[in-house]
Amino acid sequence: MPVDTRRDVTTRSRSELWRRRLLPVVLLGGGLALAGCSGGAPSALNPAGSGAGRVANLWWLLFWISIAVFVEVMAVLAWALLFRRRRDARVRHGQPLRFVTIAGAGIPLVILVTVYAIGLRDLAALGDGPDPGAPTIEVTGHKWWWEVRVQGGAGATANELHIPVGEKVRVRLRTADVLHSFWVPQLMPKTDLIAGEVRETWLHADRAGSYRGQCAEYCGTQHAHMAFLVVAEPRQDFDAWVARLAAPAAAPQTDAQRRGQAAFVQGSCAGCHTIRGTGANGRIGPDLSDVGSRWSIGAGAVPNDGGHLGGWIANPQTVKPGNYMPPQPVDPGQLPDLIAYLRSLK
Amino acid sequence: MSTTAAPAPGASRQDLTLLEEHWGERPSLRSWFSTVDHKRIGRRYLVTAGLFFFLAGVSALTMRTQLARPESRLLSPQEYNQLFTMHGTAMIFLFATPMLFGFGNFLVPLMIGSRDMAFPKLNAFGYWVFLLAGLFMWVSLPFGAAPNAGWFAYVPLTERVNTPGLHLDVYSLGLLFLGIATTAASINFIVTALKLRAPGMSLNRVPLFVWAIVATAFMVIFALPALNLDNAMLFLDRRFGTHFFDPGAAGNVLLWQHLFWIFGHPDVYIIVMPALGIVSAVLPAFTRRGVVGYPLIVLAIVTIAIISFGVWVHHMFATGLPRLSYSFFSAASSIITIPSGIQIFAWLATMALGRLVLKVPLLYLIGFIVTFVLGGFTGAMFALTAFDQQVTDSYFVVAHFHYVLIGGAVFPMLAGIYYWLPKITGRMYHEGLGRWAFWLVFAGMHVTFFPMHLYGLFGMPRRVYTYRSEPGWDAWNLVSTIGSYLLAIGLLLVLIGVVHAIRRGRPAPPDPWGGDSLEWSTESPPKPYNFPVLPEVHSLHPTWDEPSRESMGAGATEDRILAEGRRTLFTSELDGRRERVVEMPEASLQPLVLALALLVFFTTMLFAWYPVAIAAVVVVAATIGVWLWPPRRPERELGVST
Amino acid sequence: MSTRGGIAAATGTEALTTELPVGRSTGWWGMVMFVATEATLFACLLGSYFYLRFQHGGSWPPGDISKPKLLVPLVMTGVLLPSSLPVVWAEHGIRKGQRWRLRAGLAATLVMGATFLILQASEYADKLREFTITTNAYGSLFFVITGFHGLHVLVGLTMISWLLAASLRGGSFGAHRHDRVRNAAIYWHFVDVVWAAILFTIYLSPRL
Amino acid sequence: MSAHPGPRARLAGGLLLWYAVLGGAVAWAVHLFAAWGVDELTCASGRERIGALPLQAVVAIAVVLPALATVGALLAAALVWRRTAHPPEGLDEHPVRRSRLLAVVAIWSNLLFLAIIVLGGAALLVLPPCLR
Repeated sequence: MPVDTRRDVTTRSRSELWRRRLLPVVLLGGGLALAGCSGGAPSALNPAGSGAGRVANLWWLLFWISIAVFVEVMAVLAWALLFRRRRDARVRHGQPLRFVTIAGAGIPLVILVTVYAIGLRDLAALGDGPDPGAPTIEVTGHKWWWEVRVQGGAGATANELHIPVGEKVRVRLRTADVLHSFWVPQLMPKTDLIAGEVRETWLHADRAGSYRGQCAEYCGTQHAHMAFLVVAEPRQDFDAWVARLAAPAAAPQTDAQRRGQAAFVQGSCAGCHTIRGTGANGRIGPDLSDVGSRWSIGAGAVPNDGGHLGGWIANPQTVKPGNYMPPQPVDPGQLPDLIAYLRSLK
Repeated sequence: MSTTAAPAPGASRQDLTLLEEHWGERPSLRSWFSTVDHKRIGRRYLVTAGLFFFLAGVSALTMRTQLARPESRLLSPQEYNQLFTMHGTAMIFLFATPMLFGFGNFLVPLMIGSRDMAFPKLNAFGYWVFLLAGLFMWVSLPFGAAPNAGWFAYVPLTERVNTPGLHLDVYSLGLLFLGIATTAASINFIVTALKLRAPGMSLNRVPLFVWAIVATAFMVIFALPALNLDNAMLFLDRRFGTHFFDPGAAGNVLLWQHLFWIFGHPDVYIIVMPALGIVSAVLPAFTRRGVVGYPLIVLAIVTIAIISFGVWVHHMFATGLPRLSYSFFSAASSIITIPSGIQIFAWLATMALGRLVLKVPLLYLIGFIVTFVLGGFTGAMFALTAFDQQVTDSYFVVAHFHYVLIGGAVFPMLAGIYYWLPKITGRMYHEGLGRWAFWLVFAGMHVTFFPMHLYGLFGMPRRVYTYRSEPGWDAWNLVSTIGSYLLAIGLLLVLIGVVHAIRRGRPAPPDPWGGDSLEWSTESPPKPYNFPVLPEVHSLHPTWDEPSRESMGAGATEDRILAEGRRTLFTSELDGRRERVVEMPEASLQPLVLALALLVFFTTMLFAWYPVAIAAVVVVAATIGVWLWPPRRPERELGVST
Repeated sequence: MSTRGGIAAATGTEALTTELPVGRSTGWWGMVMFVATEATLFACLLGSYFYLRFQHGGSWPPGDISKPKLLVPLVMTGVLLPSSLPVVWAEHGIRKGQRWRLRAGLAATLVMGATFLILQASEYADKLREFTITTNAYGSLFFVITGFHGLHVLVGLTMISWLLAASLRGGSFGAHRHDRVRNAAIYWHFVDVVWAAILFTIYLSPRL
Repeated sequence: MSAHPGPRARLAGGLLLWYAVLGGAVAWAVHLFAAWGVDELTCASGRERIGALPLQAVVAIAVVLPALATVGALLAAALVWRRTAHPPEGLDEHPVRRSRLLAVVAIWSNLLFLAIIVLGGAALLVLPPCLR
């Protein structure tokens, strides 16, 4: 699975493994073992940046408060069930209003005011974005993929964005069609993409790695397959990525790749897709200049390898039904060339 | 005190014959279509809402089957998206509210000691509209034209350019059509509770269920217009090219969300509130005491109804509005937990201080408390903007609102079904079958929805027709699916239990539980006129107090018997003082005709046959004109001066 | 009654436990609740107008649409607002059993309401030369808000005509039986008051 | 105290009762719509001033005035509570008990609405008005 191959396994901390072992215990105790059993999932409880980290801490506070109150409620209920279970037709009176007001209103008020204050602090912290000079990445939501550009850069990529580790990066969000929502659970809570507006959020990762993100606002037929990847890497790798985005695509090296390029540029592909530095400059589908290096095809629909790529080109509708790429009338003889060329674009 | 025997009716045999003559309906096809009896209409609401629940439940099971494994191909995305939209829309609009209105219809006149609703014909009309609007929406599914953009139908996805076809026209017209029924029923509930309470039932003696229904009805009155306007604008945008939601022409997409949630959040409480009323109504019979803290529960009902109008933006915490403006809604969303907490602890105190009689209805109430409290915790978490932004639109939300809506509404409904089944059908249910059903429903509910908290936190978004295999998603999804089958079997057992009770159940006595409210002083099932003698209420628990019970026995004053004609008594709004005797309307086909004319209107609007639609409007106007046409009276009786 | 005594009386137990409201019929409550839900609908509609206006920023009305002219709408207001008076007069008349007052009052209101609609048609003819419902959101708002209100006037007029027809028949209304008159009157007053809010929103507020 | 209030005093008393019951709710609703609407829509236009006033001050007014109105309703509710505790002899108990119920509801609900307004207002101290 591409995500896993690119995830830095050593970053999985000892505490995470410890939590993993704790799982049965916590399951028995509270029934809620959260961080432990998420494993490699893009879990909000396995945060890798300051935004999600803050929210994860807030969650654990809320979680333990909930456990405490739940125990209180269950204790009263159990007491009633154990000691008050007699069939007795006598109707009783008496109004223990003090109990109801203290347990039902007083204690909750104290708790709610406290967590409201903490929540307010976190809300303010999440609004504390990057400095004006920080890198800015422009993300545009399409049905059903993400267009990614670096502010001021010429080129675009899709469904993948890179950030330097340890720095806050501004992300500017627009949508080309309907509402989407930009969500990287391990890095930052959601921000919706609003038609007719520009929204901003920021990303910050404190350790290198690949973090899965996904559209969280229902956006039509293929909402399910609208994932993306945030790659947090050292600053020089990030700079190299920015430079690559501005540069023309890699030139074909082998004969097969050259034939594939010709087929791409002269065929129907170029009507919708751009490959920088070639005659293909369609603007409908994603820019494919670095398609060979991406983590998936179809915004997380299938892994990016030769077989899946061939299947996708032949008929994207079987892979991701309802997406806007029609089946391609590619000569079977040309398909391996096309695949070879596209795989070489890194 | 023992209350198993109904008091001997204070009306004479002659009076009873007269009452039967004026209120009874001879069984015939015509009477089936023309009835205005609130009990028959209430039963129909319950059955019809049950049918829609079944359809929406089957949709959910199909979806859960699709989601059992990653990358399953049982359903196409187009099919899945219609199913999840119809599931949500039907559960909210066609099941939850109508089901609870069904309870309200059957019970409110009985609980307040009246002979019918304030507007019996309007009541019948509301039912017919509900039935036809529900069918209007469900019929689109087999044609592949069902709504497919979620029950929230956010623009611009729902604009014609993004979703062509009839899907969203069915949605907007269907909800506008249904809105007529909901509004009519709400006005009816409010007026009934204000004017038709038995003498002596001042505001401090109104049963909590009636408080809850009235508060709900007020919420409908003030919340539903926002949804209606939203849908009207959506329809105009789609059909006639207006630009309300088009940012390219001075429109705005967030307007939809604001209006939708100005309706949508109160609607959550519109669903839960009457269910909480059921809890307060059922509890006394099985704890052998009145609910603790009556004024505090009234307080909770009133304040929840009001505050629920000021929390809507917490559904929009991720839309990127100014953070300060979020805080006002965050504050209200936090504080609204307090009245709910008061209610929970009032019920707990009732149980702790009572004597528990552990029968099926009480089991459901205990299941309700456990489940609803858990849903309440996650609800309070959503009040915090920062946390909400992380988990909104993930499966965590799906877990939360199923805890709240199944725990908070379905469990009390099930308690209510078992509790009032003897009153509604005149038959007792089978206790053992009921217990089996309860444990399956309870276990199924938690097995299905508890894991959703987990894979929501693990990053799984909601409303996806399939998902890539991720550790932490696959296994838990399978658990959810297994749970959903358990839940379905449990609910099937409930249905079997009801059918069994109706066909084979023991005949029910008037008051099998020793309940405290007035419906238990009528026969099971109640006579068409409900009470041979309208009661005079002396306390909050009239069936438990001697003077109130005696008021229905011998020596009743004539103004509470009212056997000469189809009549009932008006009392004053706050203190329940006698005001005057009024004539109630007879059975009529007008409600059905009116509802059918509206069906023609909405169907022809859907297919753009506008001339027919205009003709339907004329029929609607003419029917209303005839319906309300003043009966001719002698001039002297009218009081005309020349 | 001195002011101090008045305050003491008003804050005494008896005054504080006085039942308010009292003695209304079910029909009255039904109509009031119906009007309440309709009023909420108009509130949402006018709220949407302001929401779109301020979200739009920039000049309002947007595009090439000029600010609305006031002459015709003010005349319309002058016709519609006073049309409640004959209804009040008619209702008071029938309470005393004077059926001629009911008939005359209703007829007068009918004429005024119809005049309002005719003026609105001329206003529309004028506006349609400048913009339509599909021009932009402002056009949509203008025609939907005023059109929806016009529809209410039409419904109100239908109710008034229906009352008039019933009152002409005889045997319908009198001093002891005038619920329908009062309920229709409540509706008509509501239609009236809403117009004032629309006048402010659509015609006056862009000039503020 | 005068033995029997006149119709005007009764009307005033009844209105005072309803102010006690609903005052907090109405004040909070005004606060919410004013504070939210002004904040969202002013920020949408890219400004942080309304006329001569900074946005923050306008929002603060939309917090403080409704809060005061709620306190007033709370005091009125307390008055009704006290006046219904020991009704004078000879008065019908029925409406007194009903009013007492309303007084309890009013006291609590005004406290809740006050809490909401204060908590919402507290955010003004932490968050700049147009931070998104």
